[in-house]
Amino acid sequence: MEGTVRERVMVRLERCVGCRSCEMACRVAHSRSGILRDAVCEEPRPLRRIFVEQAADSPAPFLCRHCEDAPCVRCCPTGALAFDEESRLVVYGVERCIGCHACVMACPFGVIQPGRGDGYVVKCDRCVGREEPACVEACPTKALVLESRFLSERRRRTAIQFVQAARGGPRVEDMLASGSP
Amino acid sequence: MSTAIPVRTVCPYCAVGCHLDLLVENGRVKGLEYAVDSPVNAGRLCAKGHAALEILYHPDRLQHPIQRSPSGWKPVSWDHALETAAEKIRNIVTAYGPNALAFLSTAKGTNEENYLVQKLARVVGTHNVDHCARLCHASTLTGLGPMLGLGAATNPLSDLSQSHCLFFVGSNPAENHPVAFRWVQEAKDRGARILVADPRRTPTAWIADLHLPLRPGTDLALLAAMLHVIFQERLQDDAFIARRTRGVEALRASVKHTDPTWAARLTGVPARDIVRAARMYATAPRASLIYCMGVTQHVVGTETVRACADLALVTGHVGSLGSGLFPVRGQDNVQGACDMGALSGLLPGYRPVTDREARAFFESAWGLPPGALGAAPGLTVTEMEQAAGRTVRGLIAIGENPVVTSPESRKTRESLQRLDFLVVVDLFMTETAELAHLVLPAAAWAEKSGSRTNTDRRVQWSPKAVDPPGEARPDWKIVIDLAHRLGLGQFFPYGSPEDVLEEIRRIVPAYGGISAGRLSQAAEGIAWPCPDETHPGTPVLYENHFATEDGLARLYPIEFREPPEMPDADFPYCLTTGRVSLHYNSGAMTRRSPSLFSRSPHLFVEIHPDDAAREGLRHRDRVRLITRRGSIEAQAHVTGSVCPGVLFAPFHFPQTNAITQNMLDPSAKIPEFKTAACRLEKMEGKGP
Amino acid sequence: MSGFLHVDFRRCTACFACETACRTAHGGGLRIQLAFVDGLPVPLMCRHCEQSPCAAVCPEHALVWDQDHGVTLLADRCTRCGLCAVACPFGVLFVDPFAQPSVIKCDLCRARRAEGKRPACVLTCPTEAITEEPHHSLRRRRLTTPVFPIAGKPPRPFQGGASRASRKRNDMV
Amino acid sequence: MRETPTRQRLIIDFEKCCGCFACAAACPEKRIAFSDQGTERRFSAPGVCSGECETCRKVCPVDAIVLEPFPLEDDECHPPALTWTLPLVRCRRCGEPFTTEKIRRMTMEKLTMLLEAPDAVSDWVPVCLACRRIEEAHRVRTATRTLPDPLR
Repeated sequence: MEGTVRERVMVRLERCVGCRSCEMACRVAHSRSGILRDAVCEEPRPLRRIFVEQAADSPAPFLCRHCEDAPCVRCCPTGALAFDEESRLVVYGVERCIGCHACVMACPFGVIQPGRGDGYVVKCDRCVGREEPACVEACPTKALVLESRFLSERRRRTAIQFVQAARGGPRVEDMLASGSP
Repeated sequence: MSTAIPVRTVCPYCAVGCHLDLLVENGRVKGLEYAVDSPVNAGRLCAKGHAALEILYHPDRLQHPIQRSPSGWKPVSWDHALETAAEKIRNIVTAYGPNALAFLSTAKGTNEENYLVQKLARVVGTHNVDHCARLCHASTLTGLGPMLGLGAATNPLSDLSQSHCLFFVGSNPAENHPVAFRWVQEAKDRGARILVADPRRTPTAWIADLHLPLRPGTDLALLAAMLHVIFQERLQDDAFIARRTRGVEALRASVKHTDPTWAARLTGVPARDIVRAARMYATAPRASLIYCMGVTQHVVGTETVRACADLALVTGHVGSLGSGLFPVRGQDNVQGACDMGALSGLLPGYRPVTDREARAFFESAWGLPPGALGAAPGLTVTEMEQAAGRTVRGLIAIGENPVVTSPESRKTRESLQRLDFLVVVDLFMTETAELAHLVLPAAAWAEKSGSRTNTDRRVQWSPKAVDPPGEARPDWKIVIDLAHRLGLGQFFPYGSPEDVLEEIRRIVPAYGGISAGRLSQAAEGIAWPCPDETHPGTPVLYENHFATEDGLARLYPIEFREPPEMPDADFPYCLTTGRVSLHYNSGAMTRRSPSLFSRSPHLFVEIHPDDAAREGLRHRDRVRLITRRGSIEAQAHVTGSVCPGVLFAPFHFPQTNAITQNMLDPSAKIPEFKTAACRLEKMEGKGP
Repeated sequence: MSGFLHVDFRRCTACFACETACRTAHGGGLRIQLAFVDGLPVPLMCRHCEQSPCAAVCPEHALVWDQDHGVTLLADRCTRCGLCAVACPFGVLFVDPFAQPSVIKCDLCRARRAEGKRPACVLTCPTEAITEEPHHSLRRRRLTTPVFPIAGKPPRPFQGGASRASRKRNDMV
Repeated sequence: MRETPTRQRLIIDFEKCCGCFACAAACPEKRIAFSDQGTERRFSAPGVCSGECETCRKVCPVDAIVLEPFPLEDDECHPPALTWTLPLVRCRRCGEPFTTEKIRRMTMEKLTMLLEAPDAVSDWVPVCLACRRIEEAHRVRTATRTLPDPLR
């Protein structure tokens, strides 16, 4: 693990169209062969670490948020899951894991699942080998972006709204109250 | 697999009516199998459902009639027992008149048995017949009756999963109706909002989005404040009010000044939460209001029930899928017992005793001479106990245990001992049976067939699986034999529960189409009103008109009254009583079921950590609770799930009701179980 | 079948149905227990760990894990020495050397499942807090997690907006 | 069991014995007994036992039992019955004795080898079963922030 901080993947909910390309890319990235043609017929089938759900009339991708004070880290009896300070990610050490699935039950977002032979549980590891995670690469509408870009983008858009408001556009409170992102 | 045949019966405990299959092999129940294909509970059972078998072959089951004699209990034959009972009753009637007799029917009996008990009482010449609905939902009958026409749940329990907001007022289904709670959990899974107004953080409140921990006895203030918010923010459903209700102006006027800050001072719930609760309930497209003992067991029980109905009507949340008003009944057939008229003031089908045509109809239906039925309502359970030994000389208690369930049990015990003649029909030697002159062994739920009605008005048939132990007989057979001995045989020409149900169908219009044959086919029973054989039953009531004379619901104004006994200097705590999931009403059955009793053997009292610290109490210490009516000992449970200044004790143990109040709701005659000013005293030594 | 029971203790209402159902199904023994923390319940039973400490310390290798039946006891090899009880991290495995059966732990209702029935606790839990199929439970948890952090906008009830096809695909995890 | 021609003498290595129940549970005639008194587990076994039966030797996980054939006629000097005790270890949380010191050490060693993580294993082995359940429940509830705070 090189010591650099690895950015988390963030989601712009309004852009997600539910095409599930990210799920496919995640499976391929974590398959043994790493290419779609072979991944499809591998046994056991490679598992996805990102889940697109139809929540309240609009699709929303669910993936590990790498919480800093994570329920999965706290409830693990043997410390197999730990928050790695350098990379600021929740890292899974299979050698310390006894496979008791406490983390599967504790994760409030339900994104840790029982593994099938590739480790006792399976969780997003933010694509260890790659600079840009597979799901971010594969997302056609850029709903999945890295932390820095997400935050700068969000700041930029809010700045634009404030400027428009200053020029007599809709008042900021109305926009925030109406819930438009 | 052995040759055991599964017999699908209805669980004897709560009013959800779960199915369980008894595996019967050559006359004995070998085991229990889950009714996976049942639409009611899909194989699910709670702890009590699993323990139901433990009372069937319990060693303490009464096997033959016993009579009190100077040298203790003397087993007697059935003939001798019934003969003495008939003779004693005849003497009492000749000496003091029929109104010196009182009958206590049971909500654990079947519809047929309740019908027979109230018919025997009325044929003998008295309206003194009542049952324990008086202690649980009497205020629902007197509250909802004049408003909506019927005092029963408006939707099936499965409808709860269709609601967007569920508002629980003084109701704890997670603990008392566990299997029905799956619908609530399903609603929450779909994003429904759960509101709970309860002084305790009950298991229902664990999953609540907003818990309103109000002081016991102040539900009326909370409901009034919510109505105030709804009217003020114009969240009410004006179309529904105009089309379907009347009397809204009086209600609007009565809640003009009951704003949330006023209610916050009385209930202890922050005003902001009251406003949020009112908005959540009013703006939800479909919302259900569920209330239980927390609302009904008060001196202001009837008004609080009316406030609940007002809230549901004003927001239009009645009479459609997912929107309903649910008075959740406790026992398996308390709804059926009320339908059958086992109440002092109501004849079968909720026809009041004071109504002349109703009396004439029943006199002709039963073949009684005109004018045989008295015009004045009889005595209620609490009145019977007070009058025992004075105007009431003889009491026939079937499946009831008033010494444990009635308030001020010391007085109850004394008055029952003053009776000339007390007959108790029960499964076990209960606390009340010990005071009786004659105790008759009864059959348990799986040893008799009959129909029972659940809390959502579904009538279900529970067939007989095995024979009762020893010489025990089903209640309906005991009542018919007693009637024959009293020379009233011609009024009771029945051979089986099916015959009784045939007569019920003729007399009670709502049960018109509910025949035994149809019931055994209907997987989840038939919901009354079901006027004729072809009618499928009405799961949802009041879809287009209410059961009142003009079809409109009547809104009542609300005026708040303090609970009768507020905490003061020398009784600083407010004691409230209630149910726990492992026990059942008087505990006569659950305290004898090893799997339940082993998990909750002691009477406990829940105390807030701050109060416990002030009293110097630790968890499991022995503690004495003292009220103006007496004192009891219990085990202290220090828990943060009660409000400071509030104590909670379950009423399934004989001691609890020794210290509760006997103040009655004026119209419903239901005692104030839920509040009693109380004091705590530490006792030396650790709890067992 | 995933070889372990997924417990969502937030759905548990402490009604003790699972404890009594388990006792009825096995004729005694507490293979599932409710532990209470300040009055709130957590159902605890054998987690069927894949790299199980109990199997590791067993001198006779009488405890083995497999995908469908979780950690099962081979009764003929077991010498009832009791070392596994000391190794179990959750205290949900009991050994009574002179009783029969001597090792008491959840066996995923192997007898019931052999007859095509579901485990007793899974079937009887009113709020489906205990499920055999973790993926179903995990998906339900995702659907009930507040997705929209925008202030004041509650998630509208899930009306099954996705087309049947995409939801079908979504189920084939 | 009839008096068989050959008898065996039990030799038990008290240092090796870890105090488990294997031999007591396995002995067909229930002649090996144990009981927990205070903070000690007291074992008792016959000095001499019947002929071919080797159950206790086979089941012992640490091979602390040796059986030597014992001449039948030499019946004057009966070897005395064997009794030995092992110190029990107290639970770190509630103080109740729940297993022997040796079993605890053996379990720690095996689990540390299994998980290469001495610190992880050390937090549950020294705790008795009931307390492990309470600690697991507490850990799960604190992890998911669902611990109840008392009503104000």
